[in-house]
Amino acid sequence: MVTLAQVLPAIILIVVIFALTMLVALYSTFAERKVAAFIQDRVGPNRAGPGGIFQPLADGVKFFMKEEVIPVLSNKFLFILGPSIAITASLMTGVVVPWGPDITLFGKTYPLQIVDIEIGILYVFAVVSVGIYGIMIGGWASNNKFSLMGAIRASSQVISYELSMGLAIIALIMVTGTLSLREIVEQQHGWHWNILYQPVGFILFLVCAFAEANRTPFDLPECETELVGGYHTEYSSMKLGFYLFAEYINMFISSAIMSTLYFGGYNYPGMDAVNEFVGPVIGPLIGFAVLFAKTCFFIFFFMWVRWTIPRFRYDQLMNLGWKGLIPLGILNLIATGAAVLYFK
Amino acid sequence: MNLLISLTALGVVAMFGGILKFRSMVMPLSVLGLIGASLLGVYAWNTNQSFLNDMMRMDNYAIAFSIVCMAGTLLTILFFHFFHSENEIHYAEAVALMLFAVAGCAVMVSFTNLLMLFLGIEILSLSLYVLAGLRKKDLLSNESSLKYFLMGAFSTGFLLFGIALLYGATGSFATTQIAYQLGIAGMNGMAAMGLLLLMIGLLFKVAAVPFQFWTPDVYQGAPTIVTAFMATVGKVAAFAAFLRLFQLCFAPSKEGYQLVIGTVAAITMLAGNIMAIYQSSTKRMLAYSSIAHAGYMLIAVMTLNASSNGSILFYSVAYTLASISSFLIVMVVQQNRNNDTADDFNGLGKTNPWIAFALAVSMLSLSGIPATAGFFGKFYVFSSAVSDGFIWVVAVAVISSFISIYYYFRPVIAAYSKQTHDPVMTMPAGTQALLILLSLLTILLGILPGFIAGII
Amino acid sequence: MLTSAFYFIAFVTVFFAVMVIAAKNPVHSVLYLVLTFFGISANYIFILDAPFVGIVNIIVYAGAIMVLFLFVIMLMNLNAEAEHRKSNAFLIVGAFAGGSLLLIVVDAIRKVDWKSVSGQESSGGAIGSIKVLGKVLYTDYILPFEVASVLFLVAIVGAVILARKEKLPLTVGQISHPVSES
Amino acid sequence: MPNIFQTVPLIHFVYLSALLFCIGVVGVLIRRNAIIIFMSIELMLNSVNLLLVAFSAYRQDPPGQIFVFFIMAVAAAEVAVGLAIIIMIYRNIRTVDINELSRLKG
Amino acid sequence: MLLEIKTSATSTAVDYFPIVIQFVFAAGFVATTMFVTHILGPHLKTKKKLKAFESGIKSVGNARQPFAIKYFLTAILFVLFDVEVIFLYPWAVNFLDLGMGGIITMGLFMVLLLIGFFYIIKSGALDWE
Repeated sequence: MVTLAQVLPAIILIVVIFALTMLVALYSTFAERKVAAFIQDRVGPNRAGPGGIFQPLADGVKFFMKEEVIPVLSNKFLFILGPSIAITASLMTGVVVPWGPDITLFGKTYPLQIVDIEIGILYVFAVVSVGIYGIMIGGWASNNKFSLMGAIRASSQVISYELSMGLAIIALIMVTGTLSLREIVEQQHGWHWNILYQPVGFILFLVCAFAEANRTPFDLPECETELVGGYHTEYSSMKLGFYLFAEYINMFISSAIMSTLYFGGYNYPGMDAVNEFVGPVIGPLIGFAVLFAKTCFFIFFFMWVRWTIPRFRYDQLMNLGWKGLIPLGILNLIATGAAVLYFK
Repeated sequence: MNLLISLTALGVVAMFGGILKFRSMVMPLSVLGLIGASLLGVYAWNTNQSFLNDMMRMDNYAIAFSIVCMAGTLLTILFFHFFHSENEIHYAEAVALMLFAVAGCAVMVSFTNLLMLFLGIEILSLSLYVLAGLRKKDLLSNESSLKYFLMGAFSTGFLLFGIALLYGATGSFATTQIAYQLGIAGMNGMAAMGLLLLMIGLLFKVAAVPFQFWTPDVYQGAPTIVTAFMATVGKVAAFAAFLRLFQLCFAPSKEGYQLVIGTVAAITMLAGNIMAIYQSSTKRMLAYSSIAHAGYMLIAVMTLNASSNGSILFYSVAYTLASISSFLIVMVVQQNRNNDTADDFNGLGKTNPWIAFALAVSMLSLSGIPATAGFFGKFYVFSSAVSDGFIWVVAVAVISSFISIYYYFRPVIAAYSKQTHDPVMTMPAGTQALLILLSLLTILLGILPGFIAGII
Repeated sequence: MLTSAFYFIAFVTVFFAVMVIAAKNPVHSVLYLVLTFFGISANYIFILDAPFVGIVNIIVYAGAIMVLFLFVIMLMNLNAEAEHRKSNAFLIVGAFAGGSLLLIVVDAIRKVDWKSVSGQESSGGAIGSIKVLGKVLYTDYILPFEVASVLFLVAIVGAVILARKEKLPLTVGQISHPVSES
Repeated sequence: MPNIFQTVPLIHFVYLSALLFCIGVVGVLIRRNAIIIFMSIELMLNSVNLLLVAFSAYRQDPPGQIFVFFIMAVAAAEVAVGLAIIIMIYRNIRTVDINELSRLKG
Repeated sequence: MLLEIKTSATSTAVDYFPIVIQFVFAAGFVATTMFVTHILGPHLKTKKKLKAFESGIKSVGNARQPFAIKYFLTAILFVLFDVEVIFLYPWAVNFLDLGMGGIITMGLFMVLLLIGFFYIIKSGALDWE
């Protein structure tokens, strides 16, 4: 039996993480514009509030207030289903991320992770692979050539890069011997970050993460020069908002997962000493802040790349995925195997 | 095991013949490889080795049937080479698929774990689905491929559900364990249901009535050489697996289902033979005849006694020899006269006496006339059934054999007694020699059956 | 609680499964089938203690196989009108056949003494975990694993040669003449 | 460890998977669109998976679940080949209705 | 016990339950938001706006047209490789325990996989022109 008392901490954590995710997603849009402005030597949004700090809120309200347009020829139910799947899937990934070390509150110890499952990484993969439906259904239901083309491109791209991502992860698992994100983080205690053992794997993962999130330079599905808006050409109001939000949430979560897998998650050098000094409540919160900082760095990196590197051509993108990254992933796998055997 | 590895390696090599530009090597390599693999099989004779946690066992039964399948494949590849130019698109891939298919056959006939049976069947079937659709722009070939695929996948579902129920009843996929558990606890409802569903799945694969409906279209639509391959190698492997499964797992409780298989066999023979009479296309007629032959072979599965293995082996050899050459002759006729009704065989005895001879021998063998291999094939099967007291099944079998004479003789009579103005048929070099060789083998086995009959 | 969860999941799964074969629009069918797979995975994860199979089921079926189906259907423009329904007679015969098969199976397994079939106490280790399954797979089931790779090779070759374009005229049968593509 | 299996009787899983299997069979029999038929077959395979996992869990016997992986692998291979066939046909005649094929033979 | 440090092995049902909560939460959020926007947003129906957008030109034909075969082939090959990659996970987790036997097993599998991959590349199935 699961009682309310048991579920309550989970619910609280879910709510907190949910709010955090939303906040990060909202402010990522803002940050994106600010970063773009910085790189292009402009000011960026600066009207709403001091330095434009309320801009995302204004955007959010606008999404609520805009007119819904559902094209006549489209399949209405599927048209609404598409963005809903996209955002639901992106919200589901966060549950396996360990946000911080165990925290002690009111004499009881709670982990800062919603679920600790043995196959955490596979769970992430499962959710990501379901997320494709959002794009495909949305693009198809729009009954628009650009949308369909965008959806097809997006899904081809996502599935192609999923393979190399899997290969990168497998090499990592050979080192860690577990799929549980929590255990992976704990193994990286202090300075033993996996990036030291898996540099190639990390680069692979990073590239694939860009492709999976449809970020530049892999944003072919929605490249406005060819496909207007890609799969969300016909979308408006909150449904468009969901697609955009999903992208930012994905960016946030994949940054968090990258930090967790390769950069020690909430670990930082000298954390034992700090923990002893500040106690079991503040210590975990510092850990959380560390993870958050790492995540923010990756989000910044995503944006930096977006405004620096031009977009690929589609054939280049597919060739990179199939003929570049997959062989690289396999080589990395073999090298990792040899190294692990040699050193252990 | 070595046999399996070499077949796979051979398939891999053949697969690259097209894209790495060594097409001309593909046929010789495959022929040599198949002969080599057969020798490896002969070398392993009587060793009775089992491999890797008893997943498969290379006993004499497995080796014998593997060699039969490989011989069938060898012939098919040779004929394929004769009739299809090396430069044809997908030539090398087609050969590779045949080699993979025969690797699947080797798995099917040597399994001692249901998982291996399943994988073997799937390797064979997947290759056949693709081969059936090899003529990509031919609607009949397309249809054949699609129908074969859908029916094959459907029957796989039954097979798997049967395996799952059997696993539920016995707690294992290993044949020894299943037989042991069934021996202790006896057949309960779940095991019986599993057996029934497994049987349905396998009956689908061997095209027995009432699961035969896909056969004519599939066999007719597929490229003729592929049809020959399906009807011989595919069917022999399926029967070998069928019999092996029942020998290994269900032999003690055979009283429970013999009646079912016997009935199916009887209906299959009758229906196959009667339907065959009404076909104008000889290729389609041969498709129905292959259904009828499935019925004869089912008799051996039904009796399930000490002599069934040997009799089904002999039957397989006889059937393979006769079937391949008859399909080949149909192909020659199709190519020369643009059709394959009995009338198109007119005057074959005059224009191409050797082809007519091969036709006559293979048809006689298929109908089971003495002095051909087919006679002893039927003889062994029927006699073991009689000794077990299944007189009625044998009676039906004999009656249907008599029916079959009618349609088997139609092209033969046309070939020898009717006249034609059509020119002499042309065919690729070597075809005729091979066909004659096959006929001689058929006759040889008809005179000296002991050569194969006693070995397993 | 688990029992009621099971009934709920089972009911939902069966409902979606029926919708798969009842839906007119193939895209809807695909989505219902995905939901059915989710239901089955929920059974694996929540009731049968087999989380690895459950997740893999989602990744393979929902994330790969059904995506491919959706791809094909979307790109082929198979709308609802594309299919003419079979006649009612067919429907009845089909439903009758399926129903009788169900009855036969249920009748056969109803009488089984389940104590002899299951009832083994759990040995403590979670058999559905990836670690245990991996060990069993890579020690006892090596041969099937390698054989499966041959199967993949067959599938790769088959898919590549069938799906590629070929510039030849369309024919019906090997002998007859090309017909025009309409 | 709370023994979860005692709560839901095994036979219910057998019923459930038999039901799903039969739905798949009916789907194969009553539909004409090759893709939907194929999907019904996938449903049948999945019901087999469910049955195997249920037996495996109740018996605490891993091979049942191993078999499921192989079924998935085979299903993937089948899907690859099957859809390639369907695409090939679609390219020729622009339909996937299995009865259309028979009609076109003419 | 949910969200407490695990002391002993518990069944997976309890482990995974928060995922259900999360799903309910996310789905609830999505549904509510959708509903609220539907209520709040203005409803002006004009014919032109509801047509499919094609760069301002009148839309032509059905959008759902057959597509390049490359996409199919990519998806088909993805399915095959995805399953092969799935098989790697249980192996990687047990990598050290399996030792040399495991490496040989997987090596053979990988060789066959690479042969297939090589075939695909060489046959030009993935060439995007």
